[in-house]
Amino acid sequence: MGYDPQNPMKDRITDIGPPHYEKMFPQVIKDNYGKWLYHEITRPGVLKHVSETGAECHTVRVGSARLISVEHIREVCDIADKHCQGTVRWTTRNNIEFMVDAESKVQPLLDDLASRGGRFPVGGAGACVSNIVHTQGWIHCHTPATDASGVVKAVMDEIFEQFTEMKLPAKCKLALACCLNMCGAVHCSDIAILGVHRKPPMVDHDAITGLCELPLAVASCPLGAIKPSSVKLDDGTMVKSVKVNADRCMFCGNCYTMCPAMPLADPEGSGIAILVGGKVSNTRTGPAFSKMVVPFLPNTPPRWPETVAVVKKILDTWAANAHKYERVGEWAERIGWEKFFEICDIPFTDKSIDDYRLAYNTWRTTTNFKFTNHIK
Amino acid sequence: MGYDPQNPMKDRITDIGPPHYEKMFPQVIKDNYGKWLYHEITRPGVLKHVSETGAECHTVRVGSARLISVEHIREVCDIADKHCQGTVRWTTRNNIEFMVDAESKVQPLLDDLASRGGRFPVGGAGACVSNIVHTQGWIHCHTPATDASGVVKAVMDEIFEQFTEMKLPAKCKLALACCLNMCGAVHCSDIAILGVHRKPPMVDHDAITGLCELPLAVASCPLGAIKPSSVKLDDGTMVKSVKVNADRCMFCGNCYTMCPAMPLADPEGSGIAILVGGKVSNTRTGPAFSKMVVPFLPNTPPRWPETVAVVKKILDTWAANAHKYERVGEWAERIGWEKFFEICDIPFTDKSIDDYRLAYNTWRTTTNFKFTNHIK
Amino acid sequence: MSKHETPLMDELENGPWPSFVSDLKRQAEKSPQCWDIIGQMELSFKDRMTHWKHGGIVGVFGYGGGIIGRYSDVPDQFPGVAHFHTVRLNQPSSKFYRTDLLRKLCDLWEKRGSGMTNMHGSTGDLILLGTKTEELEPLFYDLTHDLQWDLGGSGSNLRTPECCVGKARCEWSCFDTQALCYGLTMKYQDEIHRPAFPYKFKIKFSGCANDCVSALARADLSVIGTWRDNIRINQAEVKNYLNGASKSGGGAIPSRADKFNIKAEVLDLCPTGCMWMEGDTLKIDDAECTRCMHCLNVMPKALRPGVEQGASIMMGAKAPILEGAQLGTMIIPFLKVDPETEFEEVVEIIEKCWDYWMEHGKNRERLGETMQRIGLPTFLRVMEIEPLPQHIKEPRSNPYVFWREEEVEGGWQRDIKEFRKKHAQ
Amino acid sequence: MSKHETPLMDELENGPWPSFVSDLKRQAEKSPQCWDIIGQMELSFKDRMTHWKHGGIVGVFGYGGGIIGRYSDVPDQFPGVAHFHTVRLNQPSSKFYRTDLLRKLCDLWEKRGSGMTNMHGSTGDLILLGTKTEELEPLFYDLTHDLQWDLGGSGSNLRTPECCVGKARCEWSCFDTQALCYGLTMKYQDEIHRPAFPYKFKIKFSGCANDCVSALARADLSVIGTWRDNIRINQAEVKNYLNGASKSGGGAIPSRADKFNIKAEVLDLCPTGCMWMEGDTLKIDDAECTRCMHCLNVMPKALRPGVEQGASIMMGAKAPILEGAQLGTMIIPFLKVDPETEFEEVVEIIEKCWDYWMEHGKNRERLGETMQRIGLPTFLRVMEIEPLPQHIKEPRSNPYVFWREEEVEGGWQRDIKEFRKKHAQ
Amino acid sequence: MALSVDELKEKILEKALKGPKAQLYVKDFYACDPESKPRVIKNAANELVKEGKMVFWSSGSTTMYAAKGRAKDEEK
Ligand code: SRM
Ligand code: SRM
Ligand code: SRM
Ligand code: SRM
Ligand code: SF4
Ligand code: SF4
Ligand code: SF4
Ligand code: SF4
Ligand code: SF4
Ligand code: SF4
Ligand code: SF4
Ligand code: SF4
Repeated sequence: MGYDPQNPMKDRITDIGPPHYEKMFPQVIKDNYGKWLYHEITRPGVLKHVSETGAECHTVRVGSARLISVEHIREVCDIADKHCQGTVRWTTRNNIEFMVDAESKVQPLLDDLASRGGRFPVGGAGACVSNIVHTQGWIHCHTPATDASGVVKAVMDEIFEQFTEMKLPAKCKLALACCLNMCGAVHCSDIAILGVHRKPPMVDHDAITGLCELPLAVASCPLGAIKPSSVKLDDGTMVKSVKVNADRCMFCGNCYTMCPAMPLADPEGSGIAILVGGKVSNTRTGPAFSKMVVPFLPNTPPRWPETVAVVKKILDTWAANAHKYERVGEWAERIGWEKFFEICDIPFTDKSIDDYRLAYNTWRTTTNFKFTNHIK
Repeated sequence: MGYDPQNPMKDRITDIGPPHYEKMFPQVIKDNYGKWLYHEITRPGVLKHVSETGAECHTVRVGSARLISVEHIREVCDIADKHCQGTVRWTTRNNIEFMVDAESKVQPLLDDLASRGGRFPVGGAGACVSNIVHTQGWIHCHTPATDASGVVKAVMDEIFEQFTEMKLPAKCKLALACCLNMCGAVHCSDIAILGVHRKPPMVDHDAITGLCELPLAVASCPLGAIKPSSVKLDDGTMVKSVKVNADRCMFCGNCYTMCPAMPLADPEGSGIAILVGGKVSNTRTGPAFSKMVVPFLPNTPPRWPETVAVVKKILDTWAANAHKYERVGEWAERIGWEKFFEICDIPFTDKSIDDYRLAYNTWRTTTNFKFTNHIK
Repeated sequence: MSKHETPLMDELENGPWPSFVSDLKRQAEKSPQCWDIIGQMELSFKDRMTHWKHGGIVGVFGYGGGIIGRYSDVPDQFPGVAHFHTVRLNQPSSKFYRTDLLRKLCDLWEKRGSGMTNMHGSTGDLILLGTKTEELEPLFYDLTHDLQWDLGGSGSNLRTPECCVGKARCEWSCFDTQALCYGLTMKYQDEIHRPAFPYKFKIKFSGCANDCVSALARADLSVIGTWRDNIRINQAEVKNYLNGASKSGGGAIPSRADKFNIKAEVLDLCPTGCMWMEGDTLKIDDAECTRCMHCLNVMPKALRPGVEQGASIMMGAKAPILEGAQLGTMIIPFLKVDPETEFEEVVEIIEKCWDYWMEHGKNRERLGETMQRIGLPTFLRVMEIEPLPQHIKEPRSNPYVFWREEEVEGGWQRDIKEFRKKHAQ
Repeated sequence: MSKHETPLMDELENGPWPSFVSDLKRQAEKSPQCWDIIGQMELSFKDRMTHWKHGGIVGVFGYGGGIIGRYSDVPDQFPGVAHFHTVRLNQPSSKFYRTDLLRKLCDLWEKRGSGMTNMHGSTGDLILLGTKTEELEPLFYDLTHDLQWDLGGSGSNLRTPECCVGKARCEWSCFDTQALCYGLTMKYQDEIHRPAFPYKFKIKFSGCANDCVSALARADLSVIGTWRDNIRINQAEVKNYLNGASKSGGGAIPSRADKFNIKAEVLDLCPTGCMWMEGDTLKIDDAECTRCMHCLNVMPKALRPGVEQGASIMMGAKAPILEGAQLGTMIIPFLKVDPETEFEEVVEIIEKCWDYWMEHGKNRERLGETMQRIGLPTFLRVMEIEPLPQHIKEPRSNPYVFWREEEVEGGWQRDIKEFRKKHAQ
Repeated sequence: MALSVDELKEKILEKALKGPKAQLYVKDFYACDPESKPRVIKNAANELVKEGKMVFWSSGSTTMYAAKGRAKDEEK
């Protein structure tokens, strides 16, 4: 049986959706669905949920590279079979959760995980840095300005103990997106690493008509920087193409999304910006956008030391100075952004001053400010 | 001597500027310029400033209609001559200040003022409503949507004791502007009364070419609602004129400012909006814009009872509920605008929801809100 | 497909965080094309650039979503990844898995693809990373027949809905996130698999205002649990926090846990200041509470959401391309979410919104951008929702009200000649 | 010019607030045209509409400002106000007057105009309200010759600068508001009297952040006093507040003055939380203070501004027409304001800004609108001011940076053919 | 009167085959019958895909329609 290329429609099944969630539940989850009373974090990476039935669910959270092989998944399954009656889950930040229904089962599970050559670091709960939400980068996408998995590995290696321990004032949510499309919640993260281009698109006149619809390319530019134009190719033929007014370009890459003949990535032009102070939860204050504090750092694989250093510096400065429960953005707002730049030792540039739409709302319209080393 | 119409340039003096301020100073002001140490408000409307020299300046502040006659000014001069060595000043809110250099001179001054048939109410200092900053209205301007002096008189009569006493939690700054040009600080006042139009301009085709430059009229509209158009007059002649796309009009009146042939005022269409919660000082929080809470109240001269009632209701509700030092806007922000509408008993309408530029910033982007009687 | 020299990649096998490079190498033993993944990545590390090209029309027959086409721009050097399409599988709600199913999937993907995955994609899909065009149909066949598992969304489709762990393992969930997520996923299979809209549309569900699925940042429509009565207080447990028997935040912030200070940690941080102590009894003025979750988070044993539970519906969140990012805007402050009625109320709102957006949204205009373009008052009118102060953070500060003719006494038609009788030119 | 029936106007003679109607009637005894003012106002009250028309070109010879022309649209009914132009006199700084000067002005205005005034106009001018075209030149002659007094601004001119009472009678003024206001007024007589700009330009001066002249809301350029060292604390006076000998706010809020609570009234309301008590000694961490004035306002006897005084310069405030209102934006956080150097530093900033705006501002575009159009980074570049975090409330949240070619390594010129060698189509 | 599904499909296909644009947004088909609701038009277009007469073209983020053979196709 199986798929028959001669008869592709035979027995075709469509629109059946995903497996039903209930069938996937561990028994203790099924039995206590909607009955949970409270939780505790008994040690880093280990949650204990207690039900009104008295039942307990102990969750061991484990870091994951997200980009994982089926071999790795099979190993996860081995662990789950051994300790968790064949069930496991992934979190919304790409960590793996092993759940057991009794306190006594926790230590054997932890021991097992620890025995597996560092492939299953326990952590990511409570006041810590959890996994870095990230995207494809050079492993799969066509528009990235930086890599994803590589940068994440470099950063997580450096701040590893912030994952395995709970030494921070609050949760700190890190995210990476490899281009301005910002697949993920980079725009609302405590610390965000963002791939940015800085050179306007080239136009591949030889290929453009074959690769894309010109009107779509023209329409794609939010700033009207792309105009139709006739171009003479090397062989003398005139073709319809487009031209880019580089001075109006803000390097958003939307043209390349719509038209493969307009690449913008560049070894020197593309790199990383750092944004901080976003959040999504409604705790105390509502959700907030991350704000750009470093407009550009170079792409320096395999370890991106400049990026790693800035992230660590911000993390450490926040950790040392914030109040309990205070997210990065709440802290920066409390001390004032001018102080943030000063104590994080981040040079201030005009790139952090908004000049896009709604920009006026971010300008300082009060005489209230703190003197910092910026003022001579 | 004097002006000679035959010889207008003779002895002409220009660009001499205003009288020098120093020559206008009372002696105690001159002597203690820059030396003031502190002040007290010894009773409503009476300030006492103490200098490092030990000198004292006692200021009695007096309400004024702003629209005043030279006869009234002469009376002011009489008082100043009698008590203040011939000096007097006006405040930035159009109150009159009589200054004396000794405590003993205050009571005689107050007695004199009280004897003048209510023309010189003492007050307007400390936690009170001071004079209402306002504009021309029907007494002088060509674009008003409501009157100024009349409305101010009606409101001040009603809340008079908030001027003569200090019973509020903080200062409350009222302002009125008779059209969207907002001459004054209506856009940043605790409670603002604003004249608004609601009918698009008529076009006086008979007169337009004589009265204004058509391209200026067309360019004046920020929303491009005015287009050139040819029109046939009653006598059959075709003239160049303009037409207004009423659906795009937001009644700003800018066209009328530029072109007298496009009047918008209307007995039913024009009236009053109430805005609240603005401030200018940087105390605690920075300056803030007033926000529109009542989009329209009718013009009902001579006493504008609807407007007076809303202003009084807001003032009383704030006075009863705010913390000490809390300006109207600080209070509304603290309790939440949904509560503001509820406890001030002001119907909420979609007109309070911004749909102009930067509008998105005013939408609620958090799940944090209070349940009020608005939610069924 | 041979092993390449990859010194830069190899560097990333060092360090404590799990190494995707080591993992790739392990998989390469079974799936040799993984050597070419590593090889092309190495080249990208050297060139500091991606080596992938656009995708185009690849997909499974009849579906407009679920597959992202991808081709190498250096296929001669790395033939193993000349084609490298991804397959988005619709994850089970909340991402619980049984290992038997997962193992079947592993086998299938080793057979039909690179053996590499993302667990999970940012939208929530289980992503199978990299296969050839000719493998797509057989893969799909086996997936649907053997695993009873379907693809998720991509393109101008409804994207795979996603929810937080909710009632499955959280004490705060105010509605059944899985049931709603699954219910709508099944109801809208057509919209997920075939393009229906001017652009992508994302729906996410969080059981409470902590928003563990980041819906408010990422979903065109988000459903966020809340309650409308009073926080349930267990005063005995309050005392346990006061006397140190229970740890604040369930022990989440041990480094700063000297002694629990209810004033500093709860009362003073409550954004509305609606909590106070009377002796060691905690009082809450619930009418002032905005249900921000802070106090429940700090004292999970003592405080629980009220019993009259439901959800707020927010619309229009998205990433910055192109007008700038938007957070979800409040559209329905409170709604019961009732599985009994097959979530009728939610469905009605979704479809009313789609109907309008399908007709009036511009190409590649996200819902939030449409809302910005037409304005919130108009959007509410379209949605037949009464304007509420809860829709806004603050009232407008500009005076530019677009009155409609029917709202103004006497309408807009006036006679300039009549006017001139009273007002000379 | 006869008395009219004015029942509506007459109503406004009732009530405790000074009645402009009674005042008009009093003046009418000497200036009969006031009857026509009352008459036309009565008609406006009846019609619920203004009866004034645009002004046009009236003015005094050689001046482009200072007079606002005005004509009645019912001149036959009210011939006394057929012409009704206003004259804006440049007020003395801070609006102190000697009565001898005022009396002269009263006499002059009774002779040459309606006898009605506004003390003062919203910009700060002393406004003489209503006269005929033929009176303007004689009035101007007498004004300049007999009173040595000149007109203020209107139109696309520099408008009459205005300042708070400042050092004349306030303990908080951090620079000499009158001296600067008067100095610039004299320096820029030409700009005040003759149009110079794309649109009006307003300058206002407040001695401290209380901003008693509302500069931050209304002035294209505002100068607001501040200091950069430490608040001066008189600890003995602090104790007097604590023990009730001194009243908070100098007694400004007697209704809520039970007992002074320094924690609730000062420490907790300090926006930066930089104040605390050590016993009954008040401490301030001045590095964290934003000089918002709250604590000084509450304890005027105990706290004074620091001694290293100067001002912040903010630009671009304006009313909403047309892009929406703007508050002043921080341009220079701190500047010494030095009368010795004839305010050189301030003058330099003003003129740099004018130079740019005169060249690049569009017609009828206020400075703030120009700033919005070109963006703050560009404006700072034009002004040759180093970008500072003090210029913003918060950094940008969108990622749309307009890099300039010279800032990017290797520039923007690239060769697609070279690119294609490494990246096949 | 709105067109029947078959009439609609015919018009859509004609536009996809002969129109100036090779790739179209679903919105571009709305003009084929102003009387039909967007959902109806979308369903008709999707049916043409099922019948193999049209194909989906997807950038990953954006989906368009093309008559079979007219799309910008990498593998051609
Ligand atoms: C497992 C997970 C839900 C899921 O469906 O997978 C989850 C689970 C819990 N979250 Fe969460 N959150 C999860 C992602 C999130 C996210 C989304 C994200 O990280 O992208 C958020 C919003 C992010 C933001 O605000 O930027 C989130 C904001 C919170 C908060 C609010 C924290 C705050 O200070 O604002 C709490 C409350 C708390 O921590 O006190 C919370 C609390 C919790 C609790 C305590 C809920 C409970 O009673 O079980 C769970 C354990 C917390 C912990 O790990 O410390 N959860 N939580 C997610 C784990 C991700 C991970 O692997 O690290
Ligand atoms: C006389 C005057 C200055 C002038 O040059 O004419 C003045 C004088 C004083 N102001 Fe003012 N302010 C004057 C207009 C203003 C304005 C502008 C306005 O009203 O249009 C403001 C900003 C308005 C705003 O924020 O919306 C203003 C905001 C303040 C504040 C901040 C109040 C706050 O709570 O935000 C203070 C401090 C205070 O009251 O504690 C203050 C304090 C003072 C002090 C105490 C300063 C001093 O030590 O002498 C003076 C007496 C206050 C009083 O009357 O209670 N003054 N003050 C103005 C009197 C106007 C009047 O007749 O009512
Ligand atoms: C695979 C994934 C990243 C990942 O590694 O996890 C992804 C990958 C792509 N996204 Fe995304 N997006 C992914 C989740 C997101 C999210 C997060 C979410 O859905 O919660 C966002 C932000 C939320 C939002 O939708 O606004 C997101 C915002 C974008 C955007 C910007 C859209 C906007 O309106 O602002 C684009 C660009 C576009 O649509 O043209 C985009 C476009 C793309 C494209 C299709 C590239 C393109 O320009 O056409 C990427 C294909 C990469 C590839 O090679 O596979 N992707 N994208 C995520 C989907 C996996 C999954 O199905 O689970
Ligand atoms: C007389 C005065 C109102 C008053 O009763 O006090 C006034 C009266 C007029 N203003 Fe004003 N403005 C007056 C201060 C203001 C202020 C307050 C200020 O200067 O501090 C503002 C707000 C601040 C600002 O400039 O933004 C103000 C903002 C406007 C505007 C809106 C300008 C804008 O850019 O937003 C206009 C409309 C325009 O310029 O086209 C305007 C226009 C006008 C005109 C000339 C009417 C017009 O459309 O041409 C008014 C003439 C009235 C008349 O019959 O005399 N007036 N105008 C004030 C000047 C008196 C004086 O010189 O002391
Ligand atoms: S963020 Fe950009 S580069 Fe990265 S996966 Fe998304 S679309 Fe691709
Ligand atoms: S990168 Fe963005 S701004 Fe630049 S040309 Fe392309 S679409 Fe336009
Ligand atoms: S607010 Fe409008 S109507 Fe009133 S004086 Fe100013 S311009 Fe004239
Ligand atoms: S009132 Fe304003 S919006 Fe209306 S036509 Fe005139 S200029 Fe345009
Ligand atoms: S969003 Fe709320 S209900 Fe859902 S997992 Fe997070 S804390 Fe629990
Ligand atoms: S949920 Fe938030 S607002 Fe409500 S009582 Fe708790 S902390 Fe206060
Ligand atoms: S602004 Fe400051 S210095 Fe000027 S009068 Fe007001 S309080 Fe005094
Ligand atoms: S001036 Fe304001 S910020 Fe500074 S100490 Fe006083 S209250 Fe605090």
